[in-house]
Amino acid sequence: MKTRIEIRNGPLVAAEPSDWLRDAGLSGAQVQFCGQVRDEQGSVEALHLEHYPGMTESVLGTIVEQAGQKWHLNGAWVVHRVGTMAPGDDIVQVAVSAGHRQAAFEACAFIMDLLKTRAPFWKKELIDGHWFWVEARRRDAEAAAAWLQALSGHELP
Amino acid sequence: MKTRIEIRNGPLVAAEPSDWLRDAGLSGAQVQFCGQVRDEQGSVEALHLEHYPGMTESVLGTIVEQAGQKWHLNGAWVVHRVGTMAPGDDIVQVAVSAGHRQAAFEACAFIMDLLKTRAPFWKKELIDGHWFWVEARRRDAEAAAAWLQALSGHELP
Amino acid sequence: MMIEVRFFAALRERVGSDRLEVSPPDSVDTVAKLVAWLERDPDLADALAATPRRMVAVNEVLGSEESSISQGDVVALFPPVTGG
Amino acid sequence: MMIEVRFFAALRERVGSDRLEVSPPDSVDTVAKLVAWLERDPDLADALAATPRRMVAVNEVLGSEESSISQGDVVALFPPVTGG
Repeated sequence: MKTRIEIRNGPLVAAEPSDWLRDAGLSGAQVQFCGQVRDEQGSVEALHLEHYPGMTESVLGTIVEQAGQKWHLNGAWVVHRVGTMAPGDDIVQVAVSAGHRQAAFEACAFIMDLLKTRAPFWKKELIDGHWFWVEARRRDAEAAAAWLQALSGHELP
Repeated sequence: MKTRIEIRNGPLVAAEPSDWLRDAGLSGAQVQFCGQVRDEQGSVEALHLEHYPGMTESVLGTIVEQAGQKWHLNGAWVVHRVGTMAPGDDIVQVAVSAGHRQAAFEACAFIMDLLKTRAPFWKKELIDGHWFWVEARRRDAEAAAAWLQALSGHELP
Repeated sequence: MMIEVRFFAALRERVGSDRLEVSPPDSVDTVAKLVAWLERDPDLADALAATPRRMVAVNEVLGSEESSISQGDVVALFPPVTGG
Repeated sequence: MMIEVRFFAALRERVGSDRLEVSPPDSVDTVAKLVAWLERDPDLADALAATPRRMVAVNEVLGSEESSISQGDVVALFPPVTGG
Protein backbone atom coordinates (compact mmCIF):
# COMPACT_ATOMS: atom_id res chain seq x y z
CA MET A 1 0.00 0.00 0.00
CA LYS A 2 1.39 3.37 -0.97
CA THR A 3 0.56 6.16 1.47
CA ARG A 4 0.72 9.91 1.43
CA ILE A 5 0.25 11.94 4.62
CA GLU A 6 0.73 15.68 4.57
CA ILE A 7 -0.15 18.77 6.57
CA ARG A 8 -0.35 21.67 4.15
CA ASN A 9 -0.41 25.39 4.89
CA GLY A 10 -2.09 26.28 1.62
CA PRO A 11 -4.87 25.31 -0.78
CA LEU A 12 -5.70 21.70 -1.63
CA VAL A 13 -6.07 20.64 -5.27
CA ALA A 14 -9.19 18.61 -6.10
CA ALA A 15 -7.65 16.28 -8.69
CA GLU A 16 -4.46 15.49 -6.76
CA PRO A 17 -5.64 12.46 -4.76
CA SER A 18 -7.17 10.60 -7.71
CA ASP A 19 -4.16 11.33 -9.94
CA TRP A 20 -1.78 10.14 -7.23
CA LEU A 21 -3.79 6.96 -6.56
CA ARG A 22 -3.93 5.94 -10.22
CA ASP A 23 -2.46 2.47 -10.68
CA ALA A 24 -3.24 1.36 -14.23
CA GLY A 25 -5.83 -1.29 -13.42
CA LEU A 26 -4.60 -2.68 -10.09
CA SER A 27 -7.53 -1.00 -8.30
CA GLY A 28 -11.15 -1.02 -9.41
CA ALA A 29 -12.38 1.53 -6.88
CA GLN A 30 -11.38 4.89 -5.46
CA VAL A 31 -13.33 6.59 -2.69
CA GLN A 32 -12.50 10.16 -1.81
CA PHE A 33 -13.79 12.31 1.02
CA CYS A 34 -13.32 16.04 0.93
CA GLY A 35 -14.23 18.23 3.92
CA GLN A 36 -14.94 21.89 3.34
CA VAL A 37 -15.30 25.03 5.40
CA ARG A 38 -19.03 25.13 6.05
CA ASP A 39 -21.04 28.31 6.35
CA GLU A 40 -24.70 27.40 5.99
CA GLN A 41 -25.87 30.65 7.62
CA GLY A 42 -23.51 32.92 5.68
CA SER A 43 -21.95 34.17 8.92
CA VAL A 44 -18.47 32.60 8.89
CA GLU A 45 -15.87 35.09 7.63
CA ALA A 46 -12.89 32.78 8.02
CA LEU A 47 -11.75 29.53 9.57
CA HIS A 48 -8.40 28.99 11.28
CA LEU A 49 -6.96 25.56 11.89
CA GLU A 50 -4.10 24.83 14.28
CA HIS A 51 -2.48 21.47 14.93
CA TYR A 52 0.21 19.73 16.98
CA PRO A 53 3.10 19.35 14.53
CA GLY A 54 4.75 15.94 14.77
CA MET A 55 1.93 14.31 16.69
CA THR A 56 -0.54 15.01 13.87
CA GLU A 57 1.52 13.18 11.25
CA SER A 58 2.15 10.32 13.65
CA VAL A 59 -1.55 9.88 14.55
CA LEU A 60 -2.59 10.05 10.88
CA GLY A 61 0.10 7.50 10.02
CA THR A 62 -1.20 5.12 12.66
CA ILE A 63 -4.82 5.52 11.51
CA VAL A 64 -3.87 4.82 7.89
CA GLU A 65 -1.80 1.81 8.94
CA GLN A 66 -4.77 0.42 10.89
CA ALA A 67 -6.99 0.92 7.84
CA GLY A 68 -4.45 -0.96 5.72
CA GLN A 69 -4.48 -3.85 8.20
CA LYS A 70 -8.27 -4.11 8.28
CA TRP A 71 -8.94 -3.62 4.54
CA HIS A 72 -6.88 -4.58 1.52
CA LEU A 73 -5.97 -1.16 0.15
CA ASN A 74 -3.63 -0.29 -2.70
CA GLY A 75 -3.21 3.35 -1.73
CA ALA A 76 -4.24 5.85 0.94
CA TRP A 77 -3.97 9.65 0.78
CA VAL A 78 -4.56 12.01 3.70
CA VAL A 79 -3.80 15.69 3.17
CA HIS A 80 -5.06 18.16 5.78
CA ARG A 81 -4.86 21.90 5.47
CA VAL A 82 -3.92 24.20 8.39
CA GLY A 83 -3.85 27.99 8.73
CA THR A 84 -6.54 30.43 7.68
CA MET A 85 -9.13 29.64 5.01
CA ALA A 86 -12.46 30.87 3.64
CA PRO A 87 -15.96 29.31 3.43
CA GLY A 88 -16.06 26.66 0.72
CA ASP A 89 -12.31 26.00 0.89
CA ASP A 90 -11.20 22.38 1.11
CA ILE A 91 -9.94 21.44 4.59
CA VAL A 92 -9.08 17.78 4.20
CA GLN A 93 -8.87 15.11 1.52
CA VAL A 94 -8.97 11.42 2.43
CA ALA A 95 -8.79 9.08 -0.54
CA VAL A 96 -8.20 5.34 -0.82
CA SER A 97 -7.98 2.83 -3.65
CA ALA A 98 -8.87 -0.85 -3.46
CA GLY A 99 -9.92 -3.78 -5.60
CA HIS A 100 -13.59 -3.38 -4.79
CA ARG A 101 -15.77 -0.54 -3.61
CA GLN A 102 -16.94 -1.91 -0.25
CA ALA A 103 -13.39 -1.90 1.14
CA ALA A 104 -12.74 1.57 -0.26
CA PHE A 105 -15.93 3.07 1.21
CA GLU A 106 -15.38 1.52 4.63
CA ALA A 107 -11.69 2.39 4.86
CA CYS A 108 -12.29 6.00 3.81
CA ALA A 109 -15.10 6.44 6.36
CA PHE A 110 -12.95 4.76 9.04
CA ILE A 111 -10.00 7.08 8.42
CA MET A 112 -12.26 10.15 8.59
CA ASP A 113 -14.04 9.00 11.76
CA LEU A 114 -10.75 8.35 13.53
CA LEU A 115 -9.14 11.54 12.20
CA LYS A 116 -12.09 13.55 13.56
CA THR A 117 -11.67 12.22 17.08
CA ARG A 118 -7.95 11.50 17.40
CA ALA A 119 -5.87 13.74 15.15
CA PRO A 120 -4.78 16.89 17.03
CA PHE A 121 -6.39 19.64 14.95
CA TRP A 122 -8.50 22.49 16.31
CA LYS A 123 -10.75 24.88 14.39
CA LYS A 124 -11.87 28.38 15.20
CA GLU A 125 -14.31 30.48 13.20
CA LEU A 126 -14.33 34.23 12.65
CA ILE A 127 -17.91 35.45 13.09
CA ASP A 128 -18.81 39.14 13.37
CA GLY A 129 -15.15 40.00 13.83
CA HIS A 130 -14.64 37.57 16.75
CA TRP A 131 -12.91 34.19 16.81
CA PHE A 132 -14.87 31.29 18.32
CA TRP A 133 -13.43 27.83 18.91
CA VAL A 134 -15.49 25.10 17.28
CA GLU A 135 -16.88 22.53 19.75
CA ALA A 136 -16.34 18.82 19.19
CA ARG A 137 -19.49 17.04 17.97
CA ARG A 138 -20.93 14.17 19.97
CA ARG A 139 -21.74 12.36 16.70
CA ASP A 140 -18.04 12.25 15.83
CA ALA A 141 -17.22 10.55 19.11
CA GLU A 142 -20.03 8.06 18.53
CA ALA A 143 -18.84 7.28 15.01
CA ALA A 144 -15.33 6.52 16.26
CA ALA A 145 -16.71 4.46 19.16
CA ALA A 146 -18.73 2.36 16.71
CA TRP A 147 -15.53 1.39 14.86
CA LEU A 148 -13.89 0.60 18.20
CA GLN A 149 -16.71 -1.82 18.96
CA ALA A 150 -16.73 -3.31 15.44
CA LEU A 151 -12.96 -3.81 15.60
CA SER A 152 -12.84 -5.04 19.19
CA GLY A 153 -9.66 -6.93 19.72
CA HIS A 154 -7.82 -4.44 17.53
CA GLU A 155 -5.89 -1.66 19.19
CA LEU A 156 -6.91 1.70 17.84
CA PRO A 157 -4.41 4.53 17.51
CA MET B 1 -30.52 19.39 -4.66
CA LYS B 2 -28.74 19.94 -7.95
CA THR B 3 -28.22 16.77 -9.97
CA ARG B 4 -26.14 15.82 -12.97
CA ILE B 5 -26.68 12.51 -14.76
CA GLU B 6 -24.79 11.75 -17.92
CA ILE B 7 -23.78 8.83 -20.11
CA ARG B 8 -20.53 9.74 -21.82
CA ASN B 9 -18.85 8.07 -24.77
CA GLY B 10 -15.40 9.39 -23.88
CA PRO B 11 -12.95 9.92 -21.01
CA LEU B 12 -14.03 11.14 -17.56
CA VAL B 13 -12.19 14.04 -15.92
CA ALA B 14 -11.14 13.49 -12.29
CA ALA B 15 -11.71 17.04 -11.01
CA GLU B 16 -15.09 17.61 -12.69
CA PRO B 17 -17.42 16.24 -9.98
CA SER B 18 -15.83 18.18 -7.11
CA ASP B 19 -15.68 21.40 -9.13
CA TRP B 20 -19.32 21.01 -10.13
CA LEU B 21 -20.44 20.25 -6.56
CA ARG B 22 -18.70 23.30 -5.06
CA ASP B 23 -21.21 25.48 -3.22
CA ALA B 24 -19.22 28.09 -1.30
CA GLY B 25 -19.83 26.76 2.20
CA LEU B 26 -23.34 25.28 1.96
CA SER B 27 -21.88 21.75 2.16
CA GLY B 28 -19.25 20.54 4.59
CA ALA B 29 -18.66 17.17 2.96
CA GLN B 30 -18.16 15.68 -0.48
CA VAL B 31 -17.83 11.96 -1.05
CA GLN B 32 -16.80 10.72 -4.45
CA PHE B 33 -16.60 7.20 -5.80
CA CYS B 34 -14.69 6.46 -8.96
CA GLY B 35 -14.78 3.03 -10.57
CA GLN B 36 -11.95 2.00 -12.86
CA VAL B 37 -11.22 -0.69 -15.41
CA ARG B 38 -9.54 -3.34 -13.31
CA ASP B 39 -6.84 -5.64 -14.56
CA GLU B 40 -5.14 -7.19 -11.57
CA GLN B 41 -3.66 -10.03 -13.63
CA GLY B 42 -2.46 -7.85 -16.49
CA SER B 43 -4.58 -9.84 -18.96
CA VAL B 44 -7.34 -7.36 -19.89
CA GLU B 45 -6.55 -5.64 -23.20
CA ALA B 46 -9.75 -3.56 -23.32
CA LEU B 47 -13.18 -3.18 -21.78
CA HIS B 48 -16.35 -2.44 -23.70
CA LEU B 49 -19.49 -1.11 -22.06
CA GLU B 50 -22.91 -1.11 -23.65
CA HIS B 51 -26.12 0.29 -22.18
CA TYR B 52 -29.84 0.74 -22.84
CA PRO B 53 -30.13 4.40 -23.91
CA GLY B 54 -33.09 6.11 -22.32
CA MET B 55 -33.68 3.51 -19.64
CA THR B 56 -30.19 4.08 -18.22
CA GLU B 57 -30.76 7.79 -17.63
CA SER B 58 -34.21 7.12 -16.21
CA VAL B 59 -32.98 4.45 -13.74
CA LEU B 60 -30.07 6.63 -12.63
CA GLY B 61 -32.45 9.56 -12.17
CA THR B 62 -34.74 7.48 -9.97
CA ILE B 63 -31.83 6.18 -7.87
CA VAL B 64 -30.51 9.71 -7.30
CA GLU B 65 -33.99 10.96 -6.43
CA GLN B 66 -34.38 8.16 -3.87
CA ALA B 67 -31.01 9.09 -2.36
CA GLY B 68 -32.17 12.71 -2.12
CA GLN B 69 -35.31 11.61 -0.28
CA LYS B 70 -33.44 9.47 2.22
CA TRP B 71 -30.50 11.82 2.90
CA HIS B 72 -30.30 15.58 2.87
CA LEU B 73 -28.00 16.19 -0.09
CA ASN B 74 -27.05 19.46 -1.73
CA GLY B 75 -25.80 17.90 -4.95
CA ALA B 76 -25.45 14.55 -6.70
CA TRP B 77 -23.33 13.75 -9.76
CA VAL B 78 -23.45 10.47 -11.70
CA VAL B 79 -21.45 10.25 -14.91
CA HIS B 80 -20.95 6.83 -16.48
CA ARG B 81 -18.76 6.10 -19.45
CA VAL B 82 -19.75 3.72 -22.28
CA GLY B 83 -17.85 2.42 -25.30
CA THR B 84 -14.35 0.98 -25.35
CA MET B 85 -11.74 1.78 -22.70
CA ALA B 86 -8.38 0.59 -21.36
CA PRO B 87 -7.24 -0.80 -17.98
CA GLY B 88 -7.02 2.02 -15.42
CA ASP B 89 -9.56 4.21 -17.25
CA ASP B 90 -12.35 5.71 -15.18
CA ILE B 91 -15.71 4.01 -15.81
CA VAL B 92 -18.01 5.86 -13.45
CA GLN B 93 -17.99 8.81 -11.06
CA VAL B 94 -20.60 9.12 -8.32
CA ALA B 95 -20.21 12.18 -6.12
CA VAL B 96 -22.49 13.80 -3.56
CA SER B 97 -22.30 16.83 -1.29
CA ALA B 98 -24.04 17.23 2.06
CA GLY B 99 -23.82 19.11 5.32
CA HIS B 100 -22.09 16.29 7.13
CA ARG B 101 -20.01 13.33 6.07
CA GLN B 102 -22.22 10.46 7.29
CA ALA B 103 -25.01 11.41 4.87
CA ALA B 104 -22.52 11.88 2.03
CA PHE B 105 -20.83 8.49 2.61
CA GLU B 106 -24.12 6.61 2.88
CA ALA B 107 -25.77 8.30 -0.10
CA CYS B 108 -22.74 7.72 -2.33
CA ALA B 109 -22.54 4.02 -1.37
CA PHE B 110 -26.31 3.65 -1.85
CA ILE B 111 -26.21 5.16 -5.35
CA MET B 112 -23.34 2.86 -6.35
CA ASP B 113 -24.97 -0.26 -4.91
CA LEU B 114 -28.23 0.43 -6.74
CA LEU B 115 -26.46 1.45 -9.96
CA LYS B 116 -24.54 -1.85 -9.94
CA THR B 117 -27.69 -3.95 -9.76
CA ARG B 118 -30.33 -1.86 -11.55
CA ALA B 119 -28.81 0.41 -14.18
CA PRO B 120 -28.75 -1.33 -17.59
CA PHE B 121 -25.03 -1.44 -18.35
CA TRP B 122 -23.09 -4.50 -19.48
CA LYS B 123 -19.34 -4.99 -19.61
CA LYS B 124 -17.23 -7.24 -21.75
CA GLU B 125 -13.48 -7.70 -21.53
CA LEU B 126 -11.00 -8.35 -24.32
CA ILE B 127 -8.61 -11.09 -23.13
CA ASP B 128 -6.18 -12.86 -25.47
CA GLY B 129 -7.96 -11.38 -28.46
CA HIS B 130 -11.41 -12.64 -27.39
CA TRP B 131 -14.33 -10.74 -25.86
CA PHE B 132 -15.85 -12.19 -22.67
CA TRP B 133 -18.98 -10.84 -20.99
CA VAL B 134 -18.41 -9.97 -17.34
CA GLU B 135 -20.62 -11.92 -14.95
CA ALA B 136 -22.70 -10.11 -12.32
CA ARG B 137 -21.24 -10.44 -8.82
CA ARG B 138 -23.32 -11.98 -6.07
CA ARG B 139 -21.92 -9.40 -3.61
CA ASP B 140 -23.45 -6.60 -5.64
CA ALA B 141 -26.90 -8.16 -5.40
CA GLU B 142 -26.41 -8.62 -1.65
CA ALA B 143 -25.35 -5.00 -1.17
CA ALA B 144 -28.45 -3.73 -2.98
CA ALA B 145 -30.66 -6.15 -1.03
CA ALA B 146 -29.24 -4.83 2.24
CA TRP B 147 -30.41 -1.31 1.34
CA LEU B 148 -33.81 -2.72 0.38
CA GLN B 149 -34.10 -4.23 3.84
CA ALA B 150 -32.78 -1.10 5.59
CA LEU B 151 -35.24 1.06 3.64
CA SER B 152 -38.20 -1.30 3.91
CA GLY B 153 -41.39 0.62 3.28
CA HIS B 154 -39.59 2.64 0.61
CA GLU B 155 -40.10 1.65 -3.01
CA LEU B 156 -36.76 1.15 -4.73
CA PRO B 157 -36.30 2.06 -8.38
CA MET C 1 -51.24 -6.90 -30.51
CA MET C 2 -47.81 -5.45 -31.30
CA ILE C 3 -44.93 -5.81 -28.87
CA GLU C 4 -41.36 -4.62 -29.40
CA VAL C 5 -38.87 -7.01 -27.83
CA ARG C 6 -35.35 -5.77 -27.18
CA PHE C 7 -32.27 -7.80 -26.32
CA PHE C 8 -29.00 -6.61 -24.79
CA ALA C 9 -25.45 -7.80 -24.22
CA ALA C 10 -24.85 -11.59 -24.34
CA LEU C 11 -28.52 -12.27 -25.04
CA ARG C 12 -28.51 -9.84 -27.97
CA GLU C 13 -25.48 -11.64 -29.40
CA ARG C 14 -27.12 -15.06 -28.94
CA VAL C 15 -30.35 -13.89 -30.56
CA GLY C 16 -28.38 -12.24 -33.35
CA SER C 17 -30.60 -9.18 -33.30
CA ASP C 18 -31.21 -6.29 -30.91
CA ARG C 19 -34.97 -6.00 -31.48
CA LEU C 20 -37.97 -7.88 -32.81
CA GLU C 21 -41.46 -6.62 -33.60
CA VAL C 22 -43.84 -9.44 -32.68
CA SER C 23 -47.62 -9.91 -32.73
CA PRO C 24 -48.53 -12.48 -30.10
CA PRO C 25 -52.19 -13.33 -29.42
CA ASP C 26 -53.98 -11.27 -26.76
CA SER C 27 -53.74 -14.15 -24.29
CA VAL C 28 -49.98 -13.35 -24.03
CA ASP C 29 -50.47 -10.80 -21.27
CA THR C 30 -47.34 -11.25 -19.11
CA VAL C 31 -43.60 -11.26 -19.79
CA ALA C 32 -43.48 -14.95 -18.82
CA LYS C 33 -46.12 -15.80 -21.43
CA LEU C 34 -44.31 -13.67 -24.01
CA VAL C 35 -41.06 -15.54 -23.34
CA ALA C 36 -42.87 -18.91 -23.64
CA TRP C 37 -44.43 -17.71 -26.88
CA LEU C 38 -41.03 -16.57 -28.24
CA GLU C 39 -39.54 -19.96 -27.31
CA ARG C 40 -41.65 -21.63 -29.99
CA ASP C 41 -38.87 -20.41 -32.31
CA PRO C 42 -36.02 -22.93 -31.81
CA ASP C 43 -33.24 -20.34 -32.28
CA LEU C 44 -34.83 -17.93 -29.79
CA ALA C 45 -35.42 -20.88 -27.43
CA ASP C 46 -31.71 -21.74 -27.59
CA ALA C 47 -30.66 -18.12 -27.03
CA LEU C 48 -32.98 -17.76 -24.02
CA ALA C 49 -31.95 -21.13 -22.58
CA ALA C 50 -28.30 -20.03 -22.80
CA THR C 51 -29.19 -16.94 -20.70
CA PRO C 52 -31.13 -18.49 -17.82
CA ARG C 53 -30.54 -15.62 -15.37
CA ARG C 54 -32.41 -12.74 -16.98
CA MET C 55 -33.66 -9.30 -16.05
CA VAL C 56 -36.75 -7.73 -17.56
CA ALA C 57 -37.79 -4.16 -18.31
CA VAL C 58 -41.19 -3.09 -19.60
CA ASN C 59 -41.19 0.36 -21.20
CA GLU C 60 -37.74 1.08 -19.71
CA VAL C 61 -38.81 0.25 -16.13
CA LEU C 62 -37.41 -2.82 -14.36
CA GLY C 63 -40.01 -5.53 -13.99
CA SER C 64 -40.16 -9.30 -13.69
CA GLU C 65 -41.49 -12.24 -15.65
CA GLU C 66 -44.79 -11.63 -13.83
CA SER C 67 -45.12 -8.08 -15.21
CA SER C 68 -48.18 -7.63 -17.40
CA ILE C 69 -47.82 -6.39 -20.96
CA SER C 70 -50.20 -4.91 -23.49
CA GLN C 71 -50.41 -3.45 -26.98
CA GLY C 72 -47.47 -1.21 -27.88
CA ASP C 73 -45.24 -2.15 -24.93
CA VAL C 74 -41.45 -2.37 -25.27
CA VAL C 75 -40.20 -5.46 -23.43
CA ALA C 76 -36.45 -5.72 -22.86
CA LEU C 77 -34.74 -8.96 -21.87
CA PHE C 78 -31.12 -8.98 -20.75
CA PRO C 79 -28.54 -10.71 -18.56
CA PRO C 80 -27.90 -9.31 -15.05
CA VAL C 81 -26.41 -5.82 -15.38
CA THR C 82 -22.70 -5.25 -14.76
CA GLY C 83 -22.10 -1.49 -14.84
CA GLY C 84 -20.17 0.67 -12.39
CA MET D 1 12.24 15.61 37.33
CA MET D 2 11.71 17.78 34.25
CA ILE D 3 8.42 17.65 32.34
CA GLU D 4 7.50 19.74 29.32
CA VAL D 5 3.81 20.66 29.35
CA ARG D 6 2.19 21.79 26.12
CA PHE D 7 -1.18 23.47 25.64
CA PHE D 8 -3.23 23.82 22.45
CA ALA D 9 -6.20 25.75 21.11
CA ALA D 10 -8.61 27.27 23.67
CA LEU D 11 -6.55 25.91 26.58
CA ARG D 12 -3.38 27.48 25.19
CA GLU D 13 -5.16 30.83 24.94
CA ARG D 14 -6.49 30.51 28.51
CA VAL D 15 -3.08 29.59 29.88
CA GLY D 16 -1.50 32.38 27.85
CA SER D 17 1.42 30.19 26.85
CA ASP D 18 1.94 27.19 24.59
CA ARG D 19 4.48 25.40 26.79
CA LEU D 20 5.88 25.25 30.30
CA GLU D 21 8.97 23.52 31.61
CA VAL D 22 8.11 22.25 35.07
CA SER D 23 9.93 20.28 37.78
CA PRO D 24 7.36 18.45 39.89
CA PRO D 25 8.45 16.09 42.69
CA ASP D 26 8.99 12.42 41.75
CA SER D 27 5.67 11.51 43.40
CA VAL D 28 3.94 13.21 40.46
CA ASP D 29 3.93 10.07 38.30
CA THR D 30 0.64 10.33 36.36
CA VAL D 31 -0.97 12.98 34.20
CA ALA D 32 -3.74 13.38 36.80
CA LYS D 33 -1.18 14.10 39.51
CA LEU D 34 0.63 16.51 37.20
CA VAL D 35 -2.61 18.39 36.53
CA ALA D 36 -3.36 18.56 40.27
CA TRP D 37 0.18 19.80 40.87
CA LEU D 38 -0.19 22.48 38.12
CA GLU D 39 -3.50 23.58 39.64
CA ARG D 40 -1.67 24.92 42.70
CA ASP D 41 -1.08 27.95 40.43
CA PRO D 42 -4.38 29.91 40.54
CA ASP D 43 -4.13 31.10 36.91
CA LEU D 44 -3.41 27.61 35.62
CA ALA D 45 -6.21 26.28 37.85
CA ASP D 46 -8.64 28.77 36.25
CA ALA D 47 -7.50 27.90 32.72
CA LEU D 48 -7.85 24.16 33.37
CA ALA D 49 -11.23 24.59 35.09
CA ALA D 50 -12.46 26.52 32.05
CA THR D 51 -11.49 23.52 29.87
CA PRO D 52 -13.09 20.62 31.75
CA ARG D 53 -13.30 18.25 28.76
CA ARG D 54 -9.66 17.62 27.98
CA MET D 55 -7.59 15.21 25.92
CA VAL D 56 -4.08 14.15 26.87
CA ALA D 57 -1.02 13.12 24.89
CA VAL D 58 2.24 11.86 26.36
CA ASN D 59 5.19 12.12 23.97
CA GLU D 60 2.81 12.72 21.06
CA VAL D 61 0.71 9.61 21.74
CA LEU D 62 -2.91 9.91 22.95
CA GLY D 63 -3.26 8.91 26.58
CA SER D 64 -5.51 9.68 29.52
CA GLU D 65 -5.23 11.30 32.93
CA GLU D 66 -4.21 7.83 34.20
CA SER D 67 -1.16 7.68 31.90
CA SER D 68 2.10 7.49 33.81
CA ILE D 69 4.80 10.06 33.22
CA SER D 70 8.48 10.24 33.96
CA GLN D 71 11.58 12.37 33.54
CA GLY D 72 11.80 14.12 30.17
CA ASP D 73 8.24 13.39 29.04
CA VAL D 74 6.27 15.86 26.96
CA VAL D 75 2.70 16.06 28.26
CA ALA D 76 0.16 17.84 26.05
CA LEU D 77 -3.23 18.98 27.33
CA PHE D 78 -5.90 20.18 24.92
CA PRO D 79 -9.64 20.47 24.28
CA PRO D 80 -11.35 17.73 22.21
CA VAL D 81 -9.98 17.82 18.69
CA THR D 82 -12.05 19.30 15.85
CA GLY D 83 -10.17 18.63 12.62
CA GLY D 84 -11.46 17.24 9.38
